[in-house]
Amino acid sequence: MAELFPNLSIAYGEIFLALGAMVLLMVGVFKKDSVNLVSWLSVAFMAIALFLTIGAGAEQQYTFSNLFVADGFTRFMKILVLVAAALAVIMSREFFRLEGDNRFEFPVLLVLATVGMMIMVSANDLMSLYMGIELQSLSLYVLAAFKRDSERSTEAGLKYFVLGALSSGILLYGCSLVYGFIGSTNFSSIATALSNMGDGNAPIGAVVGLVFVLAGLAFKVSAVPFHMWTPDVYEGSQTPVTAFFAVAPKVAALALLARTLYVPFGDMSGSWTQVIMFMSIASMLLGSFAAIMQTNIKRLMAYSSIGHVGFALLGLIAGTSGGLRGLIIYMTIYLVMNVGTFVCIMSMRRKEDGMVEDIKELSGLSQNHPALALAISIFMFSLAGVPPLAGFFAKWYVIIPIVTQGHFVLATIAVLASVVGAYYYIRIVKVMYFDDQVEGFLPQKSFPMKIIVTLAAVLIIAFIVPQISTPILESATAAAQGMDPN
Amino acid sequence: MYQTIVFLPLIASLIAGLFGKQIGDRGAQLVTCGALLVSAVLSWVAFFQIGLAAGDHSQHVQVLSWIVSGDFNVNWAFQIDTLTAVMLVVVNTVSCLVHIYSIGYMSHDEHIPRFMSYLSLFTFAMLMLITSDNFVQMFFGWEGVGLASYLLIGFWYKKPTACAAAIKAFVVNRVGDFGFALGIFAIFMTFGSADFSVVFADVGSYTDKSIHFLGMELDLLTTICILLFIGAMGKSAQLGLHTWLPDAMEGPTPVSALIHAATMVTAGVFMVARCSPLFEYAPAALEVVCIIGASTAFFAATVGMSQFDIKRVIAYSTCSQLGYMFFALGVGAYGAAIFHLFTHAFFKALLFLGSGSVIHASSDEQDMRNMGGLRTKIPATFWMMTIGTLALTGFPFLAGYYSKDMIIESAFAAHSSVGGYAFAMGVIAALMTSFYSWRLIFMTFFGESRASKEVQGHVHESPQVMLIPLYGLAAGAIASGFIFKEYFVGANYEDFWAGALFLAGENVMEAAHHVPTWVIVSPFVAMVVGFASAYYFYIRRPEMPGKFTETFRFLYALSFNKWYFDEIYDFLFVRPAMKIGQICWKSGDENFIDRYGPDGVSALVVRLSEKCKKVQTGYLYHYAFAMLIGLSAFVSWFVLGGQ
Amino acid sequence: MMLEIGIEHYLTVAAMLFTLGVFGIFLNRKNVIIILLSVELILLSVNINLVAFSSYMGDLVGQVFTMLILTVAAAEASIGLAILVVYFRNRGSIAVEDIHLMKG
Amino acid sequence: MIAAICFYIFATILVGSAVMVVFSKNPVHSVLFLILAFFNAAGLFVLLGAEFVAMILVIVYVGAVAVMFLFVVMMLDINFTELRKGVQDYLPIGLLIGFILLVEMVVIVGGWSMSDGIAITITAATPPANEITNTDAIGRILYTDYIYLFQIAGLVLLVAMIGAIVLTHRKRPGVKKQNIGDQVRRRRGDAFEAIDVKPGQGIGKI
Amino acid sequence: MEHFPILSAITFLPLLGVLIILSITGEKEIVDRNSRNAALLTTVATFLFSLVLWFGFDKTTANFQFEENAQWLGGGISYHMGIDGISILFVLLTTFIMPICILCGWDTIKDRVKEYMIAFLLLECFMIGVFCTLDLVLFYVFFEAGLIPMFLIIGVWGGANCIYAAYKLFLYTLLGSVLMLVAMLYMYGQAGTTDIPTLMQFDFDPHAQTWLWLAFFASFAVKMPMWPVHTWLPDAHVQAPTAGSVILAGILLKMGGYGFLRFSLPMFPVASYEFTWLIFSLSCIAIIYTSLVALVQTDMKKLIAYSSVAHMGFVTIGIFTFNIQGLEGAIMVMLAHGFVAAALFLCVGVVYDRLHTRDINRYGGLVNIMPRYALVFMFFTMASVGLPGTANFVGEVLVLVGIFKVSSWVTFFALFGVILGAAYMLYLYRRVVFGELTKDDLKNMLDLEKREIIIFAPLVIFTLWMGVYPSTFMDFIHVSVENLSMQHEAAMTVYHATLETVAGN
Repeated sequence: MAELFPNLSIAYGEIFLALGAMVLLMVGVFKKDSVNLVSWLSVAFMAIALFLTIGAGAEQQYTFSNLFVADGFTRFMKILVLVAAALAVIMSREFFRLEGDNRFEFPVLLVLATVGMMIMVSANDLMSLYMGIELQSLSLYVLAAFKRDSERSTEAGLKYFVLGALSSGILLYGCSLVYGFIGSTNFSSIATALSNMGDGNAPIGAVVGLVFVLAGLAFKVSAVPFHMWTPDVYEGSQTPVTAFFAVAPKVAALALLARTLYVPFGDMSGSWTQVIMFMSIASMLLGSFAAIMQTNIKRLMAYSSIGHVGFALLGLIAGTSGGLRGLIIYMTIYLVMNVGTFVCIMSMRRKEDGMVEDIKELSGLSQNHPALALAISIFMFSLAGVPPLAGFFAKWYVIIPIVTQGHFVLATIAVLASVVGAYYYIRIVKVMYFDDQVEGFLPQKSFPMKIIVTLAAVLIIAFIVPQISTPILESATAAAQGMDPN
Repeated sequence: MYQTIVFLPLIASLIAGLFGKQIGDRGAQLVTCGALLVSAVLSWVAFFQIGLAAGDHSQHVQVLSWIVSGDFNVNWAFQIDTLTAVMLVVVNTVSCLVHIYSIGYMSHDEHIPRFMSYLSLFTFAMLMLITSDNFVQMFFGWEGVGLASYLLIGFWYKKPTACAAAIKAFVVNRVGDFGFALGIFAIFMTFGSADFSVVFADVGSYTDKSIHFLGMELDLLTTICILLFIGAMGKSAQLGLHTWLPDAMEGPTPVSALIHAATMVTAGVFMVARCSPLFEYAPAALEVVCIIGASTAFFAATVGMSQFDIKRVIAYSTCSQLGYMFFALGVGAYGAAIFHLFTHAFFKALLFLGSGSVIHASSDEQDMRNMGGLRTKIPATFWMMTIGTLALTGFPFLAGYYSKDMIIESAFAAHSSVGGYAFAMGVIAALMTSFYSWRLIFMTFFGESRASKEVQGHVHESPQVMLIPLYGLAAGAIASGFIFKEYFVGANYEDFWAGALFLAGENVMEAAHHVPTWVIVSPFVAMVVGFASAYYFYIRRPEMPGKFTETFRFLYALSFNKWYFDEIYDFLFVRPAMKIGQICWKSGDENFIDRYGPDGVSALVVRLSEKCKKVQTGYLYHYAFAMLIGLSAFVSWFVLGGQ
Repeated sequence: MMLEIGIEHYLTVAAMLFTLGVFGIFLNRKNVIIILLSVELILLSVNINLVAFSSYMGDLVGQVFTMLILTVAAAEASIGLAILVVYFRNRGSIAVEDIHLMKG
Repeated sequence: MIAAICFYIFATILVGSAVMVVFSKNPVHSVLFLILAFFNAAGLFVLLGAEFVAMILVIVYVGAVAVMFLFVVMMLDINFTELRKGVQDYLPIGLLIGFILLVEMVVIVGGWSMSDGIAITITAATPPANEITNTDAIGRILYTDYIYLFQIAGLVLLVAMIGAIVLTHRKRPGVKKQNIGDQVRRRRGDAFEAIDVKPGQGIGKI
Repeated sequence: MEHFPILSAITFLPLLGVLIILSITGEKEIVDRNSRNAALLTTVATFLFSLVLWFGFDKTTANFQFEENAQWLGGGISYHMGIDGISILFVLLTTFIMPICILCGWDTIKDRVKEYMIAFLLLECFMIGVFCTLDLVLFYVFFEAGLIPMFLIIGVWGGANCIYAAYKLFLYTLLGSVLMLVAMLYMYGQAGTTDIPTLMQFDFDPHAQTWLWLAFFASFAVKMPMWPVHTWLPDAHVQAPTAGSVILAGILLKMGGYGFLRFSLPMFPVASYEFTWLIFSLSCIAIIYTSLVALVQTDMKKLIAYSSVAHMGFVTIGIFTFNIQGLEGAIMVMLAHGFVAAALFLCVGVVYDRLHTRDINRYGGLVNIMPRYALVFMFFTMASVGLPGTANFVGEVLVLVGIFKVSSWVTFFALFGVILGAAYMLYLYRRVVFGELTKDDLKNMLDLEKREIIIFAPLVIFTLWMGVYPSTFMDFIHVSVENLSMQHEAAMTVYHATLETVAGN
């Protein structure tokens, strides 16, 4: 089992990025005013890590004494994580330049968090799962509180930290129970042990342990009832941080959740399906309902993300590779929509007020900034799941497998929740198009931001074009089948 | 030729209506009158070719296919037989005369082209109705005349009463059409076709069949016939659906003459006659027709006796006369009914146009209480009106004498209980007819003038263009009876109709020639009594009517208020409809469906949303607590629920 | 029976610690430091669990896991305290009830 | 027998001090009780035969982490307010839920048994204690099989370091520091401006 | 298929117009003018292009024509376009109405002209797509996508309370259609494809059919709209700009009926049969209820909106007779309503543009100064009443003939609607057009101008044409409807046979 020397090739991405983080740190410390350099270097490093990850291949391989796994699924999810992270860095550049807050630690921490996420995605052991989560979480705690002279930001960091620590505790307790009752922390071993025990014969301790683990992971994906931190942290953190929070950690945590449920505990699906189903329904409903009364757009996006996680979890309920595929597609499209939306949110900036976050500030945007308003509308309608935009197909692909499995009530609840959700998304469109004009925002000058938002909007619209969607769908299918433990 | 007859008025109407501004008043008048004149002349040609020539000359002209859907196949097509030819003559002749008359009557109006256009449009629709070879096209004409009637009644759109009357006419007719349409559907379902030829050929094989209708098991043909008859009732203003006709007098007088006396209102009679093959196999339906007709004849006559509006009197008279026609149909005397239709068209149009002339003369005054003594001032009109009245009341050897007496005799000759009822009603109605007709003459033309000085000064005889049509109609009112008697109801019956009217049993008109003398005499006596009492009441003892009404206040009130039909309908239908509409809208849509539907749901969503917002207190320990509750719930679920 | 110490004894102690830690987090109204301490208690309970299992199963993985947890816990504590300090600088208080600037 | 007594002593003090951690009014006391709890937990570890972990707990954990807590508690000038009333409405239900959770967990862990299936899943069996020490055994796998996790732990600590610095390190406004670069770059125009003062206007707006 | 993808071309031609308009920049007046011209040009071109379908259509077959089939999302979801006798007329109706809509907002829309035109062109694309597509997913995409521009049209260019109306429209229809989405997913799961012709041949389990039918019903009933889910329509109509109302009444409402014809009937024959009672009762209620409500309205658009609900009641009744007359009648009523209701909303728009109120009581006596308008309005009033010789009559009479074969009660109630229809339409006409011209602000209103005459002329012509010689149009639908009816009959025979076997055992 233990190789003499672990096969590093499949983990080149992580290794490179970890080393890169240190390089960045050095550059940042020893070179004055090097924030720009560090930022763009970090983007470059992520791009390289991306290629290394792709280069690792889609074949299922284990290394580091089975602590680490790489396959098509991890590859796909890591790509998403890296893309989201790189975009977050680019977005942050513009933001911090305008805020006049230039600290090179931001990209460094972001890179380290990304490493944590990649570790999470590739975890094949409860221990690597835990270490990945912690590496990621600790970085995120700091990022949340990054604006240290702001009450909101520090409060966000504090809340995130305290609840995160609690969730880690719960997760760990679950790990310990699983370890105790099954005898191993390794996913492969757990799977073997459980299949040996036979269907439904898993010890109750293992079941409860799994519940604890799920609770811990649910916190990371902010599924109800472990979502409470999300709105406050999203609101309090700085916008690029929120943008990052909304996508990359979710992708990683969902990937981890998917692997945890499918691989080691696949034989206990009877137990965890109920938990996930509950969390999924509750998330979809809460995400839809609670968002309606929100006035802060970041807070609204927080609830939106909760709702979307509910949908993504639907893919897991099916327990099939089709469901997994749905999840992958969902997260891909979710990434595009959210990145686009947050770039737009970052454009809500006035000369004297700085960043504004109230939805009312968007009033009459369609007249001041028609292009921006159009982009936001596209994202909103897509988030609401209105065809022909990509958001609809995201929902389509997660609901198909559960309908095929016969969960009609669940599917109905899901679509109904999406209708409620549509209400608040189109409210933003309403504000922009129907309400009276208020003072316009500063024009968006940053070229990369424009590129990102245009690209995102075009991708969302063009998803119906087979030339765009087919590659995504096919690679998602391949990725989903790639994780198959058998 | 038939296409010309039918479509010429349409073309004229379109020209006058759409290009009225360009061609001017005179142009519009010329175009429409010219078209109608051509049509009228051609109609007479057709009448002679088909009706008077020996043998069956009926023709079938296919124009265009119309609605084709599966086995439902309806064409635009003409069927010209004697019945149609008679109607063609009636319609086109009267219409032509009315067109000409209108030139004078409407000379002061601002919208002459529009008026002429409407008149021609009406004529076209009426022609479509009578020439139709199938029920659906007939329905087209049926509704088309309804439209024209609506437009013409509401011609003076500034008068609110005219607008209301127009709507009333259309809607009440729609109620009748309701039955007609159901009848057509039942016919189609039964016979698989709506063509007259197909239906009438097959009808014999459907006796004693039943139909499942509105949850009841009914005799097929009876149901169909009664449904059709409901349509006829609406159009021909029979008891129950008559309320629109008196109100329709809000329209210009030529319209009343053309539509609400001579042609459109007789469409119901025509339709029943056309469907005689059906009705003949549905004796129960015929009885219904007979009873309704007789009752209408009686009812309308009673109301006519107490009205003061000169046109309303004639309108109720029309209603009453239509009742005659229907009970004639009801006893199987189709020829008599059509004959009366034919003669009635002349004298009733004459009366209307005459009254129009009176109104024209006395500065648009219609209330007879403000007239009187006009005999000397407008003698031509007076004589024409007198001829019309004589014809209407059945003065010997005038048109009405032949046709009305024929009907009354036929009713007696039917030797059935409904026939007896009809006979009785007919005679009584004849008495009343005579009374109110002469009352009209006396009040209008005799005695002292009760009009204001100003009006008196303006009284003048109508221009020739109005009088000439009166002469023409008067000629018809005098001569049409004895000239065509033999053809319509007499010896040449078979040859004349050539199968256009169908009789299953024996010819009741044959029997009518052999009724006892007292029967023959009774209408005449009734007429004389009516005349005498009118003379007594209005010439000899003008104070008598007042006393009489004092004594029989209830009866008078009943009559004067038209038996309270309008009030009852208003109470039963109009106001409830409005009220229910209001309830449905306010209570139904707004307070129930919206309140508990979309608005309710969205309010609920908002409330839930507020709850959700409240749960998010911002306190760390609440957040932790929520997580803990979730965790405990999951754990408990598995521990307590067992594996 | 009572004198024979089995794994369940250790696990029970751990469970009690875990519960106490949880209590400490959500019943505590005083200040955030107590919450951090409670987190430490929870981690301690996990460690006891792991070591107990490790010992009774004869598997070292549990102890390795414990050491990782200790490391991470230390890192976590330092970050937690850092956040606490910046928060204190902004608000001048670390009373748990004062932390509700953002809600709804 | 002795082990049992020791267990009970350690366990009792452990739980008792844990209670005090949560419920003592003074945070300093809480920290001190936490340290006590750690010591007793270390005792339990020793009883379980995990000497290395026990030592780490005492030396590293108590020595560094707990002391850091103490340090921060002292540093932040916290006034020890009393428990505020009015927000404790749901205390009973909280206690109830906590109690249920505890009972359930105890019930569950009470049902632990070494099943047959477990044996095959053991990844790193404990070598016989008489051959090598616990520390040695851990050392052997920690740097080989678990090098991956070890390295990640290093990254975690790195993050902790960066995080702590980025959050708390600040330039104190009162402290003056020499910046040679600035001094060298300084030009005349930066400090000197000639103003043509018009009579009667002063230099009010510059 | 090797031929030119004509359906795709027609569907996406409006998008070309969108691109052209998007590329227009410059001063406001120039942009506005060019946007108008470009939009008109595009819609007219689309219409002319769609005439290719008219002439190239093979009326002798019930098969889908002009088919295009391309790989799309994979897994049985393909880009499949095609039309048959049922859909072709709707496509043409859409392309026909669109230039009118553009013209109708020509002068009255003054701000954000560019966006306005874009919204309409997008809408056109989606609407044509709905009728052309032969794939469930694609259908759903087009079906829902139309909501976006419609939402914006009502919200941006709408009346005083337009936001409420826009929301109501959007959420109501979305709510209905997401249920349909679930059903579609199930069908996809069962059949493994979303190809409509394939699904039409697929035998769904009768029990499942019930649920599927209900789910589709939820969507189409809202879209139709049927009582009691109709309340969004009056609000939407009242608040929408004139052209929006025209589209809504003219085309969007037809999607529901089309949906019933395309999906509910052929795919779930058993459930359709079993639920006939539901449709009939709801439709009868709708006809009488909304007619009564229309009677007491004081808002012109609301009145016409309610009348639309009543007319759609005829459509649903007709469809669920399953016989040829009923089905053809339903299609004809839809087409006729497309012309007539659209024209009526245009009529309202004409006076609304001049006086900016829809309150009936503010009008009266318009005929005195606007004779041409009075004529046109009268024509369409009569058409709406269902006067023979106009388009509505043909449809209504066929529906009634069809339904009489099935149930005399339903005929009875439906005919009631005909009476009430006459009452409320004439009452409206009387209050607006007839009477003395007393109100001062009415006195200087201008009669129809040339642009408005151009708008109305084709509608008048088509309404008459359809009424007098409907064969021109009905020849397209005969074969397809016959086929549909026969297939339903066959399915029923099988179903009854199974029922008997079950009963026999």
